[in-house]
Amino acid sequence: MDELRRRAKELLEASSVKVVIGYENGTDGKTRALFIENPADAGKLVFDSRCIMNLAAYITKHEVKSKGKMAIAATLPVMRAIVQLASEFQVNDNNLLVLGITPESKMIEFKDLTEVETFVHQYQIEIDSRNKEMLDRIEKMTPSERWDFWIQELTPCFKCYACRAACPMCYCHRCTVEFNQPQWIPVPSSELGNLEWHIMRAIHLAGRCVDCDACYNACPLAIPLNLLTKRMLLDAREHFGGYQPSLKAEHLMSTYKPDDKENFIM
Amino acid sequence: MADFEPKIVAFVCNWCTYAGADLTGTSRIKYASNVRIVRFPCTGRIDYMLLMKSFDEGADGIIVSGCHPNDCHYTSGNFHARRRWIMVRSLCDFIGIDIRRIKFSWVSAAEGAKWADIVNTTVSEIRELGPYNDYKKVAKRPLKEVSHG
Amino acid sequence: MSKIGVFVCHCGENISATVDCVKVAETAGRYEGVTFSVDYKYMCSDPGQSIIKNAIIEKGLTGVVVASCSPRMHEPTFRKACAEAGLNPYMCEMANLREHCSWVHEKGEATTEKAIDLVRILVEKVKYNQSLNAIKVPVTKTALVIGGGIAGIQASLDIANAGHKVILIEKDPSIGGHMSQLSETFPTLDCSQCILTPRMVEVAQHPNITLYTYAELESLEGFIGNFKAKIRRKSKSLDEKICTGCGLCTTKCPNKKIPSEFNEGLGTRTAIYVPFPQAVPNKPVIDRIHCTYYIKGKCRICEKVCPTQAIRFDQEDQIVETEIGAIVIATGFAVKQTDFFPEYGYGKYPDIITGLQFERLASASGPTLGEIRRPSDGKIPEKIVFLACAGSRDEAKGIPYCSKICCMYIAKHAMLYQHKVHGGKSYVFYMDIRAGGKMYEEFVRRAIEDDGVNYIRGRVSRIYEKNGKLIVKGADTLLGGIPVEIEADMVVLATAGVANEGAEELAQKLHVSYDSYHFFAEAHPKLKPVETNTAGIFLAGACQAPRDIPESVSMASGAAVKVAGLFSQDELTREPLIAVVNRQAAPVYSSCVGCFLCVSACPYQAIEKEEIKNRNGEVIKSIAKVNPGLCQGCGTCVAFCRTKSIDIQGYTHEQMYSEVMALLNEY
Amino acid sequence: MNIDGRLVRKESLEKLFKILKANNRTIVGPSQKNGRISYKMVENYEGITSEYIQTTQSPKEVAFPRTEKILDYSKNADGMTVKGINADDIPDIVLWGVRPCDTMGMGELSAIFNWDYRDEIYNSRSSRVTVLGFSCGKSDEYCFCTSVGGNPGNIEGSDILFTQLGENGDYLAEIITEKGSQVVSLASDLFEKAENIVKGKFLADVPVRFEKEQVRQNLEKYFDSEQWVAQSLKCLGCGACAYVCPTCACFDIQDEAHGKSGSRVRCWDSCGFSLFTLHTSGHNPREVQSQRWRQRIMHKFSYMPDRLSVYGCTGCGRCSRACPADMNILDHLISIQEVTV
Repeated sequence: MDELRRRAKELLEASSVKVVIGYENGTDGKTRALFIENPADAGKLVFDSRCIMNLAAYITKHEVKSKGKMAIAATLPVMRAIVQLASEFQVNDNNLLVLGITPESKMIEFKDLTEVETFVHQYQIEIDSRNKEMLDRIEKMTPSERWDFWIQELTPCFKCYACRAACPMCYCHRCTVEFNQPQWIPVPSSELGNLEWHIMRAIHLAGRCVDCDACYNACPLAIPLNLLTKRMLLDAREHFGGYQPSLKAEHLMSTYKPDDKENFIM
Repeated sequence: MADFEPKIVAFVCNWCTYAGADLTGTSRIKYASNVRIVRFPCTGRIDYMLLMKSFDEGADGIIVSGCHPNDCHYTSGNFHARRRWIMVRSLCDFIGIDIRRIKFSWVSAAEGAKWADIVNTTVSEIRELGPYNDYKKVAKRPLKEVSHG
Repeated sequence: MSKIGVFVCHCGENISATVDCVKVAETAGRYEGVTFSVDYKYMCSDPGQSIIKNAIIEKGLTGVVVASCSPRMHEPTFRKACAEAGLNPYMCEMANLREHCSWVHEKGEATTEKAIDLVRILVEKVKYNQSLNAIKVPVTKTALVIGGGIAGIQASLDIANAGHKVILIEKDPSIGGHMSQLSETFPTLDCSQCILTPRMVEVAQHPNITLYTYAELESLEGFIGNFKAKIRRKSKSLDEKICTGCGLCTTKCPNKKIPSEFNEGLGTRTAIYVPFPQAVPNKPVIDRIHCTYYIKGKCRICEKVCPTQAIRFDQEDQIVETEIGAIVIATGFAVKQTDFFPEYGYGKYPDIITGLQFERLASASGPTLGEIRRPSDGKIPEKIVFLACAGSRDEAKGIPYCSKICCMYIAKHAMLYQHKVHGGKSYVFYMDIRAGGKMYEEFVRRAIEDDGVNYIRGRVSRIYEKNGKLIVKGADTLLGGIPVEIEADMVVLATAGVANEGAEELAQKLHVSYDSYHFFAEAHPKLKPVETNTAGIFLAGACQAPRDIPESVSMASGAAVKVAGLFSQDELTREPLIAVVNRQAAPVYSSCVGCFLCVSACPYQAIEKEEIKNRNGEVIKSIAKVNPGLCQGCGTCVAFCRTKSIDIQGYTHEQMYSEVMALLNEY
Repeated sequence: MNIDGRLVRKESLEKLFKILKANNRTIVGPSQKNGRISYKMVENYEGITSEYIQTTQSPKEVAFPRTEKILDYSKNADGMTVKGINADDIPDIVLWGVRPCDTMGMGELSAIFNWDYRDEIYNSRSSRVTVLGFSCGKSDEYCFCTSVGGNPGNIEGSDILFTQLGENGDYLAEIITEKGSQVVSLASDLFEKAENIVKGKFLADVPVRFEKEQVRQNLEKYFDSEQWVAQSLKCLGCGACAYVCPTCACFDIQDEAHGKSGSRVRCWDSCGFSLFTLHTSGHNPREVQSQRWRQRIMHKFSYMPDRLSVYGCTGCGRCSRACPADMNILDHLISIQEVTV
């Protein structure tokens, strides 16, 4: 943490970056995002296990990006998101410096995003046991039990789109839900509108989701919507050998293999 | 359920399955009249959202069909589509959407008989399954007006 | 507000026999936005088209739905009619009441209901149609002809004579194809070589034709008028410019026992060889598979004897990249070999041969110099049996179709045998004699009546060898199926004509369709027999289905005319059914967020990056842009784009959405 | 005003619930799912939770549902048939377990729906609601009702206000309105006579953190402050704050069409969304998040008191609790009060 504060201060003093994105203490024992532009504020930076918000959601935000070059304190899920964003041309070495925080809480300053990519490739995305159990439980249900389960789980959703806002991969300026010629997704928060919104969201994250759980953590109603993306992650593994964020502009769902296997096409 | 006539929507590509269905016609092969074909340039163009919309509006079954692998008029539209179908179908299954009601097939321009067969099989299977009430209930459920439950 | 006209066609009785066309038109007339609705006997006829044109003019229609046959049949017809009446052609849609409804369902209410639905779907779609203008693209006026048989030769000459450049590629060392192997041709019995070789020479000498023999297509990209082909010129191990074609090397080559492909294995050739004396180009190639030097690293005799030092052992394959505007596929066919037939000995009896082998025996330039001698011992066969439909018309063999040319060439073979072997006895087992063609039936009658060929209607169940004779066991179905057994000296199987090995792979390279037998598929069996489904690629000859020489030549000339027609314009108008990235006013510019995932999804590399700059030249935003010249309109990017920023003209989000809505809802 | 105070035994709450159900009242109360508490229709007393300082969602849905059908239409040969909402179809609701900040919020919400236009559907709904308020015995660091004119035992907006007399204690029921008396009349046995109960000492201690009038005055000069940018930088632009807020009333009208027929629906909307003010032309008067954040604060602390004479904030603290980025509105209001422009 001291290392992080020191480096943040140096970078700002030297004007190497214009803003450092990190965590500070927030309300009720939580931490929240901090944007430091003044070197004197570097002392506000904190880092510990409470820092679970995916800060990569900010690096595509116009208001943050427009400040100039950013440095970001990035945990593993944040780094994964950064690599994925770089492959989608949303950030690059010119506008982002990554102060990586390893799973052992060590800070590594990466020279460039290629180094970040190499670093994240050392770690497989693993689904934690609690969620795995949930997935197993749902899969063991009959299709109509699954249907009832999801209708019940998704019905409380009031479409505040906090999941979308917190997701680093949801950086589109106009989301499909806002596309109204035609209105693909019913606007109302209704059983149907909610169902389709969450299906659409999951599919748009297929092959892109870094499994950071930002969506679930952001949901004011604690809807287990991250199970959908987790399932897609496992599907990608099962059918296509999986994926991990990579700087290559070739993505799981924008490419194909002529011998992709399926057993349902007649 | 004896007099239940399922509504089947077919999303097909112009070059293979649409042409194949034309051949079914030129060959005068008869098939169930429950299906309505919507023509797309390519299976690659078929948006999964249209599948959702079909169920929203009351379809009981859906057929999605295009060129066999390697035969795509556009080289690889069907390969992209296939990858998408694998993922979408699996997600639908996970959510509990009745994936038995979504039939995927490759029907070439030469397979007029296969098209008739696909339609007939789908119609009889869906007839067996009955109307897709689970989805219809959700789609047409009157908007709950007091605090959602 | 839309003013849509609905025009319901009876198609004679093709539609009206099972669909109540009057009711369809009446119902459609009540839909919101439909201001004119009518049914008529033949919408595609002149008076039918006039009804449409008049309605457009008089009623001020903004959209037209023609409910008739498949749009794959008549969409251009009706769009053109609309355009002539001043309506943008892309405001016209077709509901497929014939192929997708009246022909596939029984007469009844449900069929009419479906017809009504189909019309409504298109009415709702057409409300969202937009006026589109054709896209102009330049045309490269060079044609690529693939295959140097008679079809490829004819197509090349016709295109070249029309004043356009042609690149003709042939996978073998010489052009000529199967026709060059034939002895005489039906129904005139003139010598195949005599009529073919002058054309082969003409090809070689034509200033507009570039001939690459021993060459194959490596890859193809692009689209009509603008293809880019890579051609692999396989190494001939020879400098063709220096080689004089003296043939000394071929006489000195020590490796002389290689079965000759040209002679269908009935003769031999050397490792450095010219396939046949009249070959074009008449220069040898080294067959590296059989050449002693390439196998053992020693020999090089040809190099030593070559008076001009033309041999190049280290020559590599050469890739020629070229831009072309159109392609004629004329890759021909293959015949099944005798080993395909277990009932006829799996190819183990040398005296059971194919029709093509018989051609070589009968040919004056063949291994027996035109004498009919059996391969096993060189004896002249006293009894010969010809079997028609060897494999053809046999569902069990996977070849249910008729190979078409066999009836005629068997009559020819039997006739040639009778002319050459006086006193010989010939028998033909046949299922039906199919001799449709000018002078064809007369030709067959001549064989039977003048030359005494014994025609037996029936199939041969088995052939086996006994005491040096081939015992042919069959039945005569005209005599009530009595068994027939012939002790023959030789048997000729008219084996089925099939697609070339590798036809499927070539079709995939060219992005053209093929049928279940792997013959290339024509765009329409009647009206577009030489076109493929891929614009700018045409078919000639037996690569599309078994064809005889006059048919192959006609198809070739037909394809050539299509190419010449295409090349008659400097610019080509293309259908504007392509993808477009939306653009909006500043400061949004586009809803595209520039993730460029579509770039890797596009099969045509048609999507590029566009930078939007402010007045100072600074980049404000990078968004995707579709190159209208490259986009083929598959729409893969459209379904892929998360922000729905790409749409495809003719199949837009709104159009497809409204079709689905119309399909499932009451209007 | 002399308020009728009665004693309600702890055990009697369940009896009251059952009597209300037996009298065909629809009861909407705090119900827990996934660890979050929202107001839902409850059938059994066990479905009601009482373990909360504040619910996740506000009770505003009883009068202003997130999704509300306004009319049905169908087209036919003669034109169009439109069927509006029949007020008689709206059920009488007993809203159970509402905190005093929320009961006050219902008044603020009503002020919005009755300002320049009397919203009939809203009024029909709200007039059919009987509010059973529950005073706060506990608070947390998000609470600031006392800074915006409320207090943990505020009777404003309740028809009956229950105050628990110590942990596990019985309740003081203050019968405030005629609607409240009607409830009592259904179960008069349960409302025992109470003598001289002072509820004050049983209420949570919520310190006053800022002076709302000062905030309002500062805001008048604060419109172009740089602080909006600094405050809103971490805002992600979702609608969580607006959707949990008891007084946010923005909505969007949508037509759900299915061929010839369809419905017109009112759906919640949020000024935090970037597209909230996007014009068809592409112009967006609130182009950046700081302008949207400013709107939210200005609306509640400047425009509403100016025009409606009420503040648009009840100090419930829900927006801060729900915010995925931990934007704490209290912190921001304090800094606005402290700023010297």
